[in-house]
Amino acid sequence: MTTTASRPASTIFRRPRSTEGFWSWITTTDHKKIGIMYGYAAFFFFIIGGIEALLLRIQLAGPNGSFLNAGEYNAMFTTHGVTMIFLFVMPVSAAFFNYLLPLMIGARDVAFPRMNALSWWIFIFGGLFLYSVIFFGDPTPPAGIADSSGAIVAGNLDPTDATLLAGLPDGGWFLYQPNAGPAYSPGTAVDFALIGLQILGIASLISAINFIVTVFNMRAEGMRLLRMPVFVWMTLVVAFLLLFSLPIIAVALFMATFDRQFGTLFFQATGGGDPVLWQHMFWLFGHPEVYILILPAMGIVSEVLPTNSRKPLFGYAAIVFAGAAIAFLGFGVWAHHMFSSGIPAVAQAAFGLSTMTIAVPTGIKIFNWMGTMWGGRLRFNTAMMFSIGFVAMFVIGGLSGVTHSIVPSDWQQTDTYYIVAHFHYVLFGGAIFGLFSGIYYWFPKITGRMLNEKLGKVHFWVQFIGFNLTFAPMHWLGLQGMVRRTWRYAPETGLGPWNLAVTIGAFTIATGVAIFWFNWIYSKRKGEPSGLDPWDARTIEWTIPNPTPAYNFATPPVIHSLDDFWHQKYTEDEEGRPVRKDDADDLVARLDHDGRNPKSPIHMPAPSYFPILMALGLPLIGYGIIYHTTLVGLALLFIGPLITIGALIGWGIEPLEEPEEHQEHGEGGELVGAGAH
Amino acid sequence: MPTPPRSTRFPWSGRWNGVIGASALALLLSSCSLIEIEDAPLSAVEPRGPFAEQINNLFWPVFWIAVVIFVIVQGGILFSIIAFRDRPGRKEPKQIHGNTKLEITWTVIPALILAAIAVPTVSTVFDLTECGDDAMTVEITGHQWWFEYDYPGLGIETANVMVMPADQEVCAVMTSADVLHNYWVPALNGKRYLVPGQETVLRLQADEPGEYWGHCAEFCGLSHSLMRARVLAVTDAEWDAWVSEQQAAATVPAEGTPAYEGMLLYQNLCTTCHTVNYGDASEFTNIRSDDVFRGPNLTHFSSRNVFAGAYLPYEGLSYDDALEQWLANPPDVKPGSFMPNLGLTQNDINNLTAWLATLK
Amino acid sequence: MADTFEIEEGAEVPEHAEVHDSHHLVHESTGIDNRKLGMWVFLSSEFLFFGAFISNYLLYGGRDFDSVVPRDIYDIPFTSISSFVLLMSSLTMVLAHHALSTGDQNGTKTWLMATALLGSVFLGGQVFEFTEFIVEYDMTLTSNPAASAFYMLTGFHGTHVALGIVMLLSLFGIARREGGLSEKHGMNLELVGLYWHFVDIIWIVIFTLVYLIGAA
Amino acid sequence: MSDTAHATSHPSTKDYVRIAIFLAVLTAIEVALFYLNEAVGMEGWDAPLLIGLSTIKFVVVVGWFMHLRFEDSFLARFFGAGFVLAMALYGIVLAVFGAIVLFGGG
Ligand code: HEA
Ligand code: HEA
Ligand code: HEC
Ligand code: CUA
Ligand SMILES: [Cu+2]
Repeated sequence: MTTTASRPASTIFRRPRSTEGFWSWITTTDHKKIGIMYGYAAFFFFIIGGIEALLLRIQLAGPNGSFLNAGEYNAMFTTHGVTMIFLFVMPVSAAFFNYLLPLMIGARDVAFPRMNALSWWIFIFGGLFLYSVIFFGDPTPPAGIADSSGAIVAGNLDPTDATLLAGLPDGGWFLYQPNAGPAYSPGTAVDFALIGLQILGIASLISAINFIVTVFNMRAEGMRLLRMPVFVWMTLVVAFLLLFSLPIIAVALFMATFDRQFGTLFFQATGGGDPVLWQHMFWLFGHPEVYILILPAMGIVSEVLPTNSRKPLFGYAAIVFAGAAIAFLGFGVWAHHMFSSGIPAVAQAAFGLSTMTIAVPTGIKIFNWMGTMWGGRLRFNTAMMFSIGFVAMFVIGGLSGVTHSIVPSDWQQTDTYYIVAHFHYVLFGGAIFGLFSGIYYWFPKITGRMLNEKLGKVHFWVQFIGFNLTFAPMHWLGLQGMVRRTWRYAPETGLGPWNLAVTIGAFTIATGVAIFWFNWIYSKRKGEPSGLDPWDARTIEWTIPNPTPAYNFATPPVIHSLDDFWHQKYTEDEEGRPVRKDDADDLVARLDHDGRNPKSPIHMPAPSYFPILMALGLPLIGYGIIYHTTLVGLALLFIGPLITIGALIGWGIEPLEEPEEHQEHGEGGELVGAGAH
Repeated sequence: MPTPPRSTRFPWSGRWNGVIGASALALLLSSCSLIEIEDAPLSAVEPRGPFAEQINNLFWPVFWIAVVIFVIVQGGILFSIIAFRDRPGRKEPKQIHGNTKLEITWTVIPALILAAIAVPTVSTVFDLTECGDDAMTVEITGHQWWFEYDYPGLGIETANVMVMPADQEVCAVMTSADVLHNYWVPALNGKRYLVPGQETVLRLQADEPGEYWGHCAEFCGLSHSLMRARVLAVTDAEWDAWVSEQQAAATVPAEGTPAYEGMLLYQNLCTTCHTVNYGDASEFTNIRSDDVFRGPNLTHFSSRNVFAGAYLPYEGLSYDDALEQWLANPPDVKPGSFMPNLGLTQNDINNLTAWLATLK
Repeated sequence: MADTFEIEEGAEVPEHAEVHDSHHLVHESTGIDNRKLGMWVFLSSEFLFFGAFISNYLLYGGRDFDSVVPRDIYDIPFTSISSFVLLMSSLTMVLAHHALSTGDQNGTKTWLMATALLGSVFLGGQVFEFTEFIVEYDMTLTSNPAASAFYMLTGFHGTHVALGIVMLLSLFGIARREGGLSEKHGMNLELVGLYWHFVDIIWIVIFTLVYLIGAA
Repeated sequence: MSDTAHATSHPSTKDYVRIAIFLAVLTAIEVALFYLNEAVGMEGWDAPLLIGLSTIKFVVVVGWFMHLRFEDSFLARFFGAGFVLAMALYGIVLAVFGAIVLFGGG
């Protein structure tokens, strides 16, 4: 069935046809395949980011550790932060968005399937670009002061310290200037980070546009906005957050790149630039970004909790509006990351207050989730346990967040492990617990098999205990004065014992994650087949067979209510308790059969070569910018755009199967793609 | 294909999950009581001056409010887990979609709590941002990776250890010579950035004489973790003595002694970066102000008990050993240090340490 | 088995496949064309993009530096003219769109070309301005943050204009082929138009804030 | 502009030309204001005027040339959101810097 890759040049503009095998993945425009690729890539980077974290923890297990050298340590926490945020949590969320969004709104694909493939390829090339610093980076040691020509005029580093790991970007995930500027971070490591993030940003911007249009335009008949699952709402909110915050970081990254490459002076105090401007621009993006990381998980939890409590979501509308409110307020609090940077007192007070207000909508969500569980009939499958873990752990992180918003307290806390504790509680205890919940919940949707529940529960408990052992002590480490990003701490500080506990905790988490991986590999082959509706679920993605057929819905669904599938299966008795309809089992069986046997041919967006080609140009341009002073660099600055623009043209004139279908599908025209900077 | 309720399909019943969950949370809660911060010189919750005190007094009430909220939320979750778990015979739940009154309650109550917290927050912010009128000014300059202290008016320039009178406010006026740094002496106040090209201020005051630890808190490059600080609060009498000691010039060691040899070596090798003041009249005096090639002022080096960014010596390494190691290969001791390995012989080092000891 | 569905003509057709109902799923819930909605969404994010550059200029543009700053050397008459040119290109753009919607292929071609030309004149003006600033006044990208901010802002705007010209020319190319621009291309033309006008309104803001007010 | 005010009927070629003339006139007034300020010194009065004029230009281009007036108000809300958000955020940033140089900076 696999059609082959090598086709005569004359037919290059015919669209590829493979539906299986390697080329089908390369050329796919199917949102499900794209989602799966996002998922695998993300977990690949999770291992990398996790191993980086473990290295950090080995170094810090005791005072004056000597497992890593300082350069390696600095590179490790930087790449750990960047990897976990941009290459793990964001792409896992993207995996869920891609896979589930069309299914949940009853669509056959997203609004612009080719653009969807394009953002996936840009994402993966961006991630690989970032790490390719190992192969293509200039091995100059990351220390010293460079003059305007880049020559190091002061500073010393033992050449043996310039190791592979030390050659990765350092400077922290927010790359504060001027430390990450041309003078104080000579070499190319930081350039790879800046341009890598720029590329990743383009990917996210494109998918944000795609998802917004998809949600607004591709809903099935009857799927009104307030009938959409909360997960879809959160997808929409996140897309808006991305849409409005990415351009800001794009500009900041351009400015920093120009500072480093072309000698501008935006953030370089020596030339009259203002380092604080970078902080504003970074956090204008950076704070919305943290809600970009958490809201998808909140959406997942809002699906899992009701299903496994066998109750509708308590306060659906409130949860939706609270999500939107968090996003909106989230744009107005960025300077809480800069409370000690010397901004005026009025501004500090104002940002302190605005930060506090976010606790209100977040609280609304928490209490509504509790209300959902209250009086329910809770089934503790692994997905549910992770969701409950999410609620419990996120609250801890949220509350420590509120103690940061007390500005003077933050003057003590900022840049200590107290902050590190806060953000791991919200990111790991929050985002990652939520995402794992989603994986256990939707694994059957993707593979048709259940993840093993026994292993799942062991995974949960090992990870839960390891998580608290790792990150709870960080609160007191921070209050005891352990500053963050510290390669060593003095024995006299009394920080040793708790740090050891943290390190043990980190390895406990790793064990948990390893169990998860085993479970994944095992269950993918040997897991119990799931059938159509393993959770007795509420939403319409469970009305189609598992694994999802390529065309999603054999017949277009028509939606009559929120939690449509549930209402197909259940009525309520006088007391308001659900009663399974007599024909519910028949219904499920029929859906399963019909879903696998469409009554008519279905036209799906065809695969295309051009997304991957177009994406390929970007990293080449990136290398070109970094090495623009060399011949190869100049050549790449020419070749990169050539490939991208060439692919763009190909994209434009690629034949569509049926002309009128072009309109119907609303395929991404070349111009929309070109507009993205 | 009917779907059986989950709990009958998987052996781990809900009860066990509840029990494990409860004990894990209990463990977590009880570990809160373990915050005993003895022997933690950098502790941020053991204030030793009015400003840190004020922050502390703001932090703990908020902390306890947070604990109460924490208990309520976790309690609610635990209760649900235990009371509403699926067990044989449990009826399907009523399908409740929400409750407006509850909704309003849990919107308004948090808002009120926050409003209550907000008031003291704002007033403390304004209290602590501007220095008092009779504060003594000390200029702090951040360098990769050490702090320089200048006492304008007193003509004193020192590094790593800031000496100040106890019970007297110091207004730290700060800037940076290179990248961002962040000055933090937890017992005396919160942090403030040192920004190149800009000035920031921080109020510092210690109630009692004593030695207080500090640290650079903003990542500032390779040896950020070794950029530390000390504040020495002293009695008024000790302060006066210290000032006159620091204002005095160093004395040239007797010719022929190792210290004299050391001084000559210094004149040869070290004056590109360091300053030693032997008095205006002395040919041995050298003053540097270049920011790139700038090391600490060594005129009163031996009056300080720590050096190299207050990193050396540390527990387990004596002062003398630390100094020898430092002179032998600074970047090895402190990665990236801008003081280069000058290829000194053991003899040179001995002479230099002898000389440094004369710089009281 | 689960994967039997048709991709294209010639592929295997599942047994019970009879009726052709592919059109039901893909509709626009809002009634707005996907691509048009996408373009507007994209443009709304561009406000944040240009806003960052503009405020960057507003921050640095007023500061004093040792070297020449843009506000001292603006050539207001010259820039006024090129602003006028860009403004008029919006007119020709809308006329091109109008012509196509009335079926006037020749008009479409003419106005498209006119728009591209006016855009090029504007770009040429910018090149001239940059050259003058660099050669006459020795104000380069790296002179000071105000100069950097100026070149970055106007440069990125210019890049947008250049991209627009490329799109206009490719539309022109398609229009010259047999059959001209079809109904289907109407949407393409409209999208390019939206983009073009947007770039124009950004210039309206730049001209006022950066040049007229900034130089005062 | 009154003759184009019927939201349902799209403008004609003539209308477009008239709009363009209107825009050109506004631009001319802007430039004139600039020189007036140079000559007599308007003590900060010119900036709000200039901003007002360019806002009108902005609205006219968006409303008529970009057809926003004739589209679903849905689109206008999107577009407005981006614009307002940008104004608010960057306004705050500049205010925090104490550096809104709009009114006679330097
Ligand atoms: C998922 C990501 C995520 C989330 C959701 C949050 C949520 C919050 N964050 Fe956090 N934050 C980060 C990720 C996140 N943060 C990261 C990564 C950093 C560090 C970046 C770096 O420096 O590297 C950071 C840093 C950070 C700082 C800067 C600290 C510093 O560097 O000095 C501050 C300061 O105010 C802060 C505050 C908050 C607040 C108030 C919330 C609120 O949204 C929390 C709201 C939730 C609750 C409050 C709990 C539930 C509510 C109730 C039960 C209702 C009742 C409650 C009350 C009345 C209080 N965060
Ligand atoms: C989603 C985001 C995320 C996640 C999941 C994590 C996960 C972890 N993080 Fe964190 N972290 C950040 C985001 C995140 N982090 C950010 C943004 C920073 C700030 C960076 C900066 O300052 O710039 C930071 C900083 C940071 C620090 C502070 C460094 C410093 O300031 O000096 C520390 C220190 O302990 C740490 C530890 C950990 C640990 C132990 C985990 C663990 O939970 C990791 C667990 C995962 C694994 C262990 C991998 C998978 C396991 C296997 C594959 C098993 C098999 C393999 C082996 C056993 C080898 N992180
Ligand atoms: C190229 C510049 C340079 C030269 C040459 C140099 N130093 Fe240094 N020195 C420094 C810097 C920079 C530091 C601070 C390093 C740090 O703490 O990170 C320093 C720190 C020191 C200290 C610790 C001071 C303190 O209070 O922390 C001593 C002692 C010292 N140098 C002695 C010497 C001697 C002796 C020589 C010559 C043999 C010498 N230095 C040559 C730059 C230099
Ligand atoms: Cu200085 Cu960190
Ligand atoms: Cu934040």
